[in-house]
Amino acid sequence: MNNDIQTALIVLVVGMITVFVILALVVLTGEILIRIVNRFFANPPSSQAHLSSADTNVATPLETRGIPKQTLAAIVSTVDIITEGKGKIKDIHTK
Amino acid sequence: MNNDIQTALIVLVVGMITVFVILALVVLTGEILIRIVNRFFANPPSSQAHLSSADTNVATPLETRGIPKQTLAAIVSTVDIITEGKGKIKDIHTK
Amino acid sequence: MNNDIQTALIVLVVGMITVFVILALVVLTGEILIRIVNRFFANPPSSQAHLSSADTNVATPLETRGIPKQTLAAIVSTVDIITEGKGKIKDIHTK
Amino acid sequence: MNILERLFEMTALGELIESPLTLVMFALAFVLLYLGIKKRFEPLLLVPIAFGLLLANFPGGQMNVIQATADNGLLKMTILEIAKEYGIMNMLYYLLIKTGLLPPLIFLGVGAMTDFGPMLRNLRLAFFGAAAQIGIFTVLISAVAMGFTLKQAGALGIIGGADGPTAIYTSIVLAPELLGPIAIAAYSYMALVPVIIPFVVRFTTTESELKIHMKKQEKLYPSKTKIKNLRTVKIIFPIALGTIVSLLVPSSVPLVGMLLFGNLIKEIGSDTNRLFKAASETIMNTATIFLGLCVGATMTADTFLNSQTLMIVVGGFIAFAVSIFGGIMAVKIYNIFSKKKINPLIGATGLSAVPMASRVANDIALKYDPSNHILQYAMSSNISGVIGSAVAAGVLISFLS
Amino acid sequence: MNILERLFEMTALGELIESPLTLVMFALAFVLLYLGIKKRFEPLLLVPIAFGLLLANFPGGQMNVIQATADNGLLKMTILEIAKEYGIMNMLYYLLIKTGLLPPLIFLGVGAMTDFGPMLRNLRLAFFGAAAQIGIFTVLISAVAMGFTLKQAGALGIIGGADGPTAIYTSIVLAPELLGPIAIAAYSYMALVPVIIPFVVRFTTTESELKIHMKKQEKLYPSKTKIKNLRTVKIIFPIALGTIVSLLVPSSVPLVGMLLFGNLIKEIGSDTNRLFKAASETIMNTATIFLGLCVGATMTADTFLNSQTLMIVVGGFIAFAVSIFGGIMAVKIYNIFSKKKINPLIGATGLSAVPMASRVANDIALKYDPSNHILQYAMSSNISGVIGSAVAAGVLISFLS
Amino acid sequence: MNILERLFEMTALGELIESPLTLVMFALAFVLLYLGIKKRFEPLLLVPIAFGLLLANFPGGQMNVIQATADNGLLKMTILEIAKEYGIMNMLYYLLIKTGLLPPLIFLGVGAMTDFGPMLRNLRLAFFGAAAQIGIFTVLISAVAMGFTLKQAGALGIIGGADGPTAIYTSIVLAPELLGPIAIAAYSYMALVPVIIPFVVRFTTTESELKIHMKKQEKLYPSKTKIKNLRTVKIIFPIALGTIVSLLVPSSVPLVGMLLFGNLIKEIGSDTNRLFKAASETIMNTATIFLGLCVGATMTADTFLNSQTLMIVVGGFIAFAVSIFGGIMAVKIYNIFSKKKINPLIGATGLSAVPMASRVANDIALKYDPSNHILQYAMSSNISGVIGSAVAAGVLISFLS
Ligand code: NA
Ligand code: NA
Ligand code: NA
Repeated sequence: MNNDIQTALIVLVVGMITVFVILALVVLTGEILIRIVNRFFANPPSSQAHLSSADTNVATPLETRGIPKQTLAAIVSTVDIITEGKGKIKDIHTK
Repeated sequence: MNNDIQTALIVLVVGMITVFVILALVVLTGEILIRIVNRFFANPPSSQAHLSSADTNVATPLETRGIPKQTLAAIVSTVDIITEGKGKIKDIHTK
Repeated sequence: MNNDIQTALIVLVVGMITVFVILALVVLTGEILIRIVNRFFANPPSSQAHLSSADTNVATPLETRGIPKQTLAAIVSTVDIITEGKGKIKDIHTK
Repeated sequence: MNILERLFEMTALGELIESPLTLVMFALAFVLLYLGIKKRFEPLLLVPIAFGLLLANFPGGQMNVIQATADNGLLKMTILEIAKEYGIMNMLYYLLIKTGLLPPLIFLGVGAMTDFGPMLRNLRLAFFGAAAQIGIFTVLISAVAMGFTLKQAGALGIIGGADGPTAIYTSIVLAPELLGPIAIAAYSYMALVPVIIPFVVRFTTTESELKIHMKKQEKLYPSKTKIKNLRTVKIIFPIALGTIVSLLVPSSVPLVGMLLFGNLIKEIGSDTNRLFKAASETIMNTATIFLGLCVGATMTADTFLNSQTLMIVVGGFIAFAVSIFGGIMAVKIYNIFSKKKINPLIGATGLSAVPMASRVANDIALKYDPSNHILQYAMSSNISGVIGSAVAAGVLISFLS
Repeated sequence: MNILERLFEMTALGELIESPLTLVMFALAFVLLYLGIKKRFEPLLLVPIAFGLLLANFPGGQMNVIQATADNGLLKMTILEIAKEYGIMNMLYYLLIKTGLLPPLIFLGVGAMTDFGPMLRNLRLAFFGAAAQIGIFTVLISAVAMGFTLKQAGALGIIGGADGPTAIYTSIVLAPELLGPIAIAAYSYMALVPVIIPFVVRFTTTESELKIHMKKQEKLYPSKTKIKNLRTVKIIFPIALGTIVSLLVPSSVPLVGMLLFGNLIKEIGSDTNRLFKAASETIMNTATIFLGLCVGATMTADTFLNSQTLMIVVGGFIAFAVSIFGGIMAVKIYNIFSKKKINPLIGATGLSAVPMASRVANDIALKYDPSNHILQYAMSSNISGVIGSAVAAGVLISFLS
Repeated sequence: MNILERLFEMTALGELIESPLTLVMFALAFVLLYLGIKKRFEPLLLVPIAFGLLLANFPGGQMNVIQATADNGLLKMTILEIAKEYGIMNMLYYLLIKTGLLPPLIFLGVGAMTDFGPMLRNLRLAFFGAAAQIGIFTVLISAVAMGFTLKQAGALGIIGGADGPTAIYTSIVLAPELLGPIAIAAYSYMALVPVIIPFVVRFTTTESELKIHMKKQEKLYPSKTKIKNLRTVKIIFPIALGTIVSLLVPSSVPLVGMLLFGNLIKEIGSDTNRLFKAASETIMNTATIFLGLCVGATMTADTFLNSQTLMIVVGGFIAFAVSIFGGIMAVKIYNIFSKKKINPLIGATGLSAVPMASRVANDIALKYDPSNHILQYAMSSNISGVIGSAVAAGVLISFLS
């Protein structure tokens, strides 16, 4: 097989992987971002009434253990999205 | 006579010829263009009613001999302008 | 004393002098300009009625000795500002 | 006579007699002007390209771009030397185009005019903007097989990204000698999206697929997260995405980074309104005019009228078609595994050509089911297709240059 | 004392004492500012020229343009080296002016602001824009006889074209060392058209000629073709004319081609509105500000205060007067052979200086016959005079550079 | 595996592992974005600086500015070579920033947006803009003592001028390697003026001083000359001042001259409206966007994370505080000798940071006496502080470069 065509094939594979990874990250980043903002920066009028199911996965006591609110939200949202809502966080320990 | 002045004289002659030729072409192009547009792209409301005398020089049957309309108009208008309205096209043959 | 620090000290002195001189000239130029404009280019409606005290220092006859009006005003205003209103011009001679 | 001879020499008539093919270039200019003005094919680019082409065809005006070669030393010349020797069009070309400056500046303006709202509201559909980049790489391989160099093949393939500035940027970096035909092909096919998408859709989808009703599916299987503070999300999003892209595909930063910066200064609002106006008006409009003229000026009979141009025209079309096909197939595969079905037209718009592709997809969907408004959904993959092809361009540049 | 010495060295007082003629340059700057601001002589150019002159006169600010010579190697330096060594004004001069870039960009803007409508409606009168270029070539010959080089003489003559950007472009190409006085003479005389035209008209025309009534003549001997679709004509006209000029006088394409492109993007309308705004606002305004400042910065006591400047001032006036004379004579000769008479004022406006010359001609006509409104007719030869002098500039450049 | 390796190489992950401090730069970018967007600290500059920083941190994108050294030959390269070799951000940096072009262009815009009216109405107060430059020179000496070179110390000191473009211009000329931290310090402290001025005022003034009532003093000891034709004064003032400055401090002409030219074309009014729009919109906005991005792009972990940056942050604060102190002291000294007292807050605003310093001073005055509106008075020394620091920059450049 021609050397150039082999390079072209590698570029095809690398290129499509990269595009898929980046757009997957676009989706993931967007989802995490929306959840964090929803939880901590929701606009006053519509904040507590419309909590999405994902957000209610987190028990409120978690928030009082000295872990910054934003970090917590990031962890929670990430787990939530990656496990497609099946994983739930029960507790987080800080050493 | 000084060589530079001779060059300057040549530039005078060439320059004025060029300027006259270009502005003559501006006039000619404009006239042809107006006639072509008048004949084939006239705005609907005022199209057939205000045919200028120049346009009526061309007999309508000419248009049906397989010569594209625009080409025809260009030829007709050119002859018309160059002969200052005295020449008339009676027929055009395509081989 | 370090050579660089000596240079820095010179720059301090020169710099502050320059800044003070330039801003003094800003004030001076502005004052002279305002007086010249007030005297010779005042807007019609409010011109003669609101002559400031500085302007009245100049006796009107001065203006008729062949010295251009603007030059005269510049001289008068400058003297006026520099002497803080104490100096008065009695006459100007042209050779 | 002496004067008449010199008069004749001053004109370009001699050159026209020597290379009568220049008339073909004039004809091409008139066709492009007709398409741009009368048919309204991307007039902002095609009109300047066509007029640049018109002005470029006679050397006496020094309005044609001379490609740099090892011999003519153009790459070593200063801007002033280029202007003195080759005229202002070459100056503009070597200052603004050959440096690769204008496409990122246009992306800055595009970003300032892009609203990521529809994409954020239907985020998961953005994923289909990835599959629709397959035409780029497929044509890359085919073009190499047809005898193009790797760099030229990459520049040709990027036409399948359906994004003008991306195609021009990639061409400048990889194969500047093909810039003219690639730019024309890219913008022409983008204008022809209302013809190409239905053509591909007809051969790859069934009526029942085209009737998949997005809103009803959404109600059956709700998945979207309601956005409670859109303004904050829209401000943080370009920052977050810019960080990720600059980390993972640095070679696409000149395009994607500028796009996201433009978007950020738009979303911040009145505090950065001066920057927004500079990006979306001053810089954008000026860049467009010079880009068009210079691209047009690269095309002369010698460089344009050859078999490569023809292959670019054909290859570009294939890249477009394969990209649309890829997007549709990705949806079909997704539908096999998911209960919640997606209309394959959402895949077809992954190509980009924003926002025309979305409008075309919406029209097709409405033809099959007048209640099936898919515009908002299509916009998601449509916008993500812009990012997708800019990332693909980054990969091509990173591997081939 | 050491500090006071260094303080004194920092100022330009030493230089002022060495070359007290600099005071004359200051006076010139004030006169130009007075003319521009108070007398409203072409303020868009004269104000920046005057302020540029004001800032340029002391070397410490590096705001004066240094002409490139064989010794100083300026033509070989990169933009960055020029900026580092000679300051930003030289950078702007060598990047924007010396390259010849700004005049074509200003012509782009002029084109976008020109309406060819009046010319198209009275097309045959456009021909008189040719005769009014005779001053250019007459002064060329005289200047050569007076000892100017051919190039300098050409740059001097072009003042007779009564068109600022054309004069500046020609000077840059043929005799950059004369740019300052030529630009000032060109813009000053353009502003003085309300004085110069009546002056020439008084000595060359009779009262009965000035009373020739254009509308009555038109009714007696109708010749005009009614335009039935002005928009289409206006769109095709710049394309057609651009093709002709690029074929016949390629060296005038940087000026005429840009003018026609600017006009085209205006006439197309909303589809190319972004390009129109870039051409007529962004590019035009920015180019004007930099052109003015840089032209002003070329003038220092050394380069300006000499007999050449005086000869340029005199020669420029003669060029203007002869051009007006030529236009008037062309009409008179036409009137000998034609039953349909033309008012000689139509010839006088062939000079260009759009639209002031037309207004002046109209005022004179109305003074002799209050019903004789000739503005629309005058505009035809007036606009064609712009094309005429740009073509003449192309011929000068082609033959002399 | 081969493909995964090449995939990894394409990303910047390897570089991140090698120099993990880059994460600190990311954090800095986020902090600056937070300050610019949320806290509204000079968003027009801090947002582009922060985004430029974000895009710059990985070499693959070629968006980071490479400082020219004797080895890399950057100063000898043409613009095209720089773009090809180092990417568009370096091209912009070496064309627009390193040449020193953008700060004067921004001053042109600042001038076009400055109204000298308040200063002309309270002219004598303008004198206090001089004393408030003392921080510049004090920190110059301290920095030299701390081990900075003279040039670096000058660039550091100019932060005390409280004027962004002046600080950037001086840094470019004297110490381009410190441009990033100096620009950030200058703009951050300008944004922090509402904190810094009260802080200094508290330690240096008494309540009775802060209660000095400007309008009552004016009535007791009237001194002002009523302006009878403000428009004429405003037009002649920039011309006169430009002449004086170009004669006495030529090295400050690129800044002050452009400021005054911008002001002149504003004051002339409709006749030069096109120039005004170019200066205050087109050029200003575009220059701001490129200045910000390029300044941000100069900062990478290597060049930024060191003790010098810390010293600049501390030194910049001291320069600010000493400048405010100097202005206050000058008023206090004046008050010893004069019957007519001046509120020391008028001295505090001599720093510049227009118009925020004046607003802060006004607020403090009103807190002590609700009838003591000092805004108009404060604006006089405030505006003159801009001229003062530009003149100081000229002195620094003239002596140290
Ligand atoms: Na795409
Ligand atoms: Na003319
Ligand atoms: Na200041």
